[in-house]
Amino acid sequence: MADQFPAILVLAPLFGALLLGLVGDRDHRLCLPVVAASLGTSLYAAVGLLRRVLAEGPVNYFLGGWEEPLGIGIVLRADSMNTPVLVLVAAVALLVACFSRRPAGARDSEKSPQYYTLFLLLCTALFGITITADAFNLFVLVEVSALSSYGLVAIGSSRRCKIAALNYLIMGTVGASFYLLGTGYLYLSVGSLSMPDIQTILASNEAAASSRAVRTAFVLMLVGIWIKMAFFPLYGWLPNAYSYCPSATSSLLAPLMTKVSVYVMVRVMTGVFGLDWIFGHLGWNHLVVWFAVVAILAGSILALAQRELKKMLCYLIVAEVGYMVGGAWLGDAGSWGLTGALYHILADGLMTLTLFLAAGIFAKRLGAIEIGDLSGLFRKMPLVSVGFVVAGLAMIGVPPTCGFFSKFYLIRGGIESGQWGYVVALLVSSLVNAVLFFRIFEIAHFGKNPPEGHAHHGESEGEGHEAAIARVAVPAHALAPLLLAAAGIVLLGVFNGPVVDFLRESLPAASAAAPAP
Amino acid sequence: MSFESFAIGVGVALLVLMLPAIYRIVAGPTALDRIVAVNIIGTKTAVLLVVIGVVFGRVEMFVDFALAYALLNFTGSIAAARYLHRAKQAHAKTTAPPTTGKPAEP
Amino acid sequence: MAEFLWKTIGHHFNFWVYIVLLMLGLWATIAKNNLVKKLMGLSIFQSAIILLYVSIGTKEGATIPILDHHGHIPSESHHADVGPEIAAHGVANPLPHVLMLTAIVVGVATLGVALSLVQAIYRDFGTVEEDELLREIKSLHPDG
Amino acid sequence: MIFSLLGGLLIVAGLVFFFGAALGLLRFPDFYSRMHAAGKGDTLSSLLVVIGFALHELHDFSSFTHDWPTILVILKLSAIVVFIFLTSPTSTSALMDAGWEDGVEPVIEPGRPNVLRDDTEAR
Amino acid sequence: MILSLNIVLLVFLVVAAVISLGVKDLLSGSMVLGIYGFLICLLWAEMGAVDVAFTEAAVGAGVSTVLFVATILNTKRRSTD
Amino acid sequence: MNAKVSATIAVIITGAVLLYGVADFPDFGDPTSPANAGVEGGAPSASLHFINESYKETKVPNLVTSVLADYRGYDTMFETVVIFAAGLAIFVILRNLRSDDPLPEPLPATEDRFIDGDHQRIIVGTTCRIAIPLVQIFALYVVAHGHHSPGGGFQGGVMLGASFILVALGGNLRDALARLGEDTFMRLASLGILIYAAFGLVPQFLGRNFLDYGVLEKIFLTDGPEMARSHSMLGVEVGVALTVMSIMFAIFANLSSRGEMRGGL
Repeated sequence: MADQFPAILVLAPLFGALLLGLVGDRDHRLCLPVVAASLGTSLYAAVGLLRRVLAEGPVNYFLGGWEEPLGIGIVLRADSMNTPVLVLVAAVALLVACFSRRPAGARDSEKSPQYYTLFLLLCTALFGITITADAFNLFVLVEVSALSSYGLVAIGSSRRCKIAALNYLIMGTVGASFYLLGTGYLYLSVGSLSMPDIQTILASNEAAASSRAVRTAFVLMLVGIWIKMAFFPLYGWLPNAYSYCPSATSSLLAPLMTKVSVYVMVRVMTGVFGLDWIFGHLGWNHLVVWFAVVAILAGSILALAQRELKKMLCYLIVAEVGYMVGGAWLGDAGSWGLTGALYHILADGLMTLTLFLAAGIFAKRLGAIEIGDLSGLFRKMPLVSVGFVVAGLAMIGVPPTCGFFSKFYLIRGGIESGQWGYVVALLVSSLVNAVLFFRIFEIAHFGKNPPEGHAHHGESEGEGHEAAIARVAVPAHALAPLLLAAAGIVLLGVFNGPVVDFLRESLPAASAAAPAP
Repeated sequence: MSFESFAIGVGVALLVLMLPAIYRIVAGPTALDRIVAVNIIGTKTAVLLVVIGVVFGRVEMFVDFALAYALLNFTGSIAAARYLHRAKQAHAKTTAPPTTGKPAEP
Repeated sequence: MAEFLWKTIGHHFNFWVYIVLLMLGLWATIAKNNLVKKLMGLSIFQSAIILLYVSIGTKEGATIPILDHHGHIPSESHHADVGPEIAAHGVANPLPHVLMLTAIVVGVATLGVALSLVQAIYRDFGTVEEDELLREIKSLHPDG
Repeated sequence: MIFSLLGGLLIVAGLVFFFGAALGLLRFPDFYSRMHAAGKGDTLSSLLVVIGFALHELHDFSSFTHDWPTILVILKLSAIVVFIFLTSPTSTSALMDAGWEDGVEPVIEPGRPNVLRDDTEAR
Repeated sequence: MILSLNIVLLVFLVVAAVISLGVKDLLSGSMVLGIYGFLICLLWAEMGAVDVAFTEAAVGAGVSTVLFVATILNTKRRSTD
Repeated sequence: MNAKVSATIAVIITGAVLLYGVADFPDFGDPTSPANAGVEGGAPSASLHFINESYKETKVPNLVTSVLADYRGYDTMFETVVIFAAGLAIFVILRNLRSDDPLPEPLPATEDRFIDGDHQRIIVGTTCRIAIPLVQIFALYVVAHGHHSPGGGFQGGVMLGASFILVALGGNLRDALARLGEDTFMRLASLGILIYAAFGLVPQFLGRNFLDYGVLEKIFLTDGPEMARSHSMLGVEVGVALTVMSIMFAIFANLSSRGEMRGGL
């Protein structure tokens, strides 16, 4: 059983999805138990895998039993870099499944079996992306995740979500195609698709490592992944796609899709090309850091300009992606930047989850789409506010939360590599986050009733009456995930030491001598 | 001259003789002229697959999908013909394109 | 003359054409105004990538990657009567073909989803031209 | 050998017919006449070329009795012939009709009445 | 691979791609995209990738043109560019 | 205009990057290039292993089939999942389950088959009626014979789907849906992947890794794991064909009728 964990992890949601595809539309009440059971199995397998990696180091799983010679079959590989991400994906998916008990725009509630099937397929794909060690298999799984997320985005009832989904589709396909193109260039120059195999060849064969085709391959793969993760100049699809889709969808996509893409980038950097190759053969890692600086600043400034809560969060994601890309490309001697980026994947996943869950609850219970609609929030729903405030503080970077520690590691990497621009950008972004969230907190605490212009949003019972700001009941299935995620933020912050130690086990440069920047 | 090079010659000749069809595609005053050209090129594709099979010396492999092609390549033309019928019916029914979500039922 | 041309152009001709097709497709995907046209560009873009892969797997004078019924490399290929390593050069590389089967089917699936989105957009907005859509959205949400 | 030669002749004949079809496609004045040239010439030439290759595959008379794989190939090639003969005229017919529905006007010699149009309108 | 066919097909392919992207009538465009599919199928057959060519034959001849035509029926035939 | 200029610039940059890479490519058709034979001084590439060994290991002459369904079977399974996801996404996007007006109950047959007394329908309809069974039989042959000739689940599945599309084009969509209803094809699509995954799952219960078909020799009672792999590949291809057929038809049915499942092309 234990040695089948890598396969079970991926297969449990797949079988759940197939089961729903077969019998889901007979009885809609079947959906949620199936989703919960399969994701629970995945979570169990992920935690089991984590413990196994903790005990005995990286685990390889040879699909089809094709072990020898390396590279003829497909290998799943779990190591200390991806098992935390797997646990994160499983946990977030489970929480969102719980949250989305009545999913997907009431208009189309008869499509909920299909919604949940796509949901499970997306989870399958994310697990697969994270655990695979084959460059082409990654592409196939990226396409699975992409197609299911197009469906999940387009299920929304707003008219604009279709346009957003089409835009997302075109950008996503172009991004995946660029990745495929890069894989083609790489395959052409080294003749293999298995990630460890490619790394061995590139490390041992100078002619292959220095060829132009390999460099082009790297650039193409990177651009493809950047499109997928909405790195700064290529972020155009993200805000609309994430803010016009149903809140259950956005709270699944926003924490996971970009983070898993960042993980893929780190994987491609460390597991395919190798940090030595990147910082040795390519002279432009500083340029990427500067791009990241621009991304952070632009994301923050654009977030300041937004009036809608979800849109603001989307632009914050763009800024956070800048954090992680910049951290991964710092190339400092101790790999602290990379550590920070990996840690920030986990941290940002939890923070984004909490914020989007909260935004979903606000939209549903208060009809609050814009920031101005949140007045009196703290008194209307105090428990939700607690979660929201914790996540907001984490975004700003207040000490006990994980947001502080990820920024700490990132800044340490920035200082050690001498990238002062990046450090300044991080600080500025924290400042902007502080401004943003304290503005919301102020409205939520002191805010009067909404101005006339926003009265048309008021669908809930708590709004529109002058006198009493009544408590708005939030059902447990929506509240519990939020609070759990908020608790996760604090816990991840408190126990940052062991997590970081574990993550650093897999970083080649962290233990060996550092490459010259 | 071996039969193989004869077959290559036939293949190239077929391709070159497709040029008028391609001219028709570029110039063709109506969409139908283009569809005719597509039809011709589709049929010739099935033939060319046989030719390529002969050149490789393994007709038994190529004949399978030449057959599939011969069976399927009229789908496109029929779809286009159906389209023109349907579009005319829709036009006859209402001059404006339907925007209300109702399909153009006959 | 022919030899010279082949040396300079022929060696990489496939790769050049693939770049041309890819640029055409990408340009159409980004710049065309009509959504259906964009999708046509997208499918050309994807097929250009497939062209790259299939070109990678080609071998001069090789036959198709199907052995005869006894598992031998077919005698029509030019390298059949030598050692196994060289004989393998008489069969085209099957791996890119496998990968591209995947990519073709993925392409059709994406095309289907994209076309359905186009139809849904037409149902909601009555147009499939990008500039008209933008104008429509602007008139709906003057501030956003 | 005799089959190979016969096959070569048929293939050349097919190319000649295809040349005719191409010429017609290039030179004829209106859609209907182009369609006529294309439909007939194209179908016939395809048939001839495929039959030619089938004959070439059939090396000599003994193939009929012994060489089962070859006979299978010949059968499949004949099937291609049958299907082209079936589908190509169908699509030609469908397209011709669609053109008529679509209102493509035939080019009529000056002074001649458009009998076809009158016919349909009378019907 | 058959070099002479290869080069001719590649040139035709570019021509077909340019035409299908340039035509303003979407019905014509999708039909020309069908031709593009035929040619690319031939190209793959000629490069020895029979299975890929078979898939493209089935998809290109049977499905993708029809999908485009169906969409054009349900939207508009004219494109502005 | 601005969009066109920026698009042109982006495309030119892409093209330049690609050209930069192409300069170092091995020659077109070079059998000793890294992809075909492995890097110099390194191990031979995987493709040489496939060409030299895969018949011994799987007893399948068509190398593409053996690599597709066995060595990289995991990829192929997810490729099928991609199609399934596409079918679901289209359903979610386009399918209109709440049609306001009820189905126009069975139209009289004449109006159904011959629109406006259209004799054209007779020709096309008859040809389709002749061609469709042949397409289907041939598609089944393609699925089953994929081990020895080009073909397999995808090709056969697409042809099967195309045959149902032909039913719709030759008659109308209702005829096609009467043969392959919406409930049926959405279930068949899941069933296909389920068949595939089951072939992978059974080895897990027998103590091996996912998709390790070799161990199925105990179930198929073959002599040796090679034939077991060969048989399993056939089963897997059937699964693929089911899913592909259903989803291809599902895509057509939804797209041609705007998700109404009536009228249409």
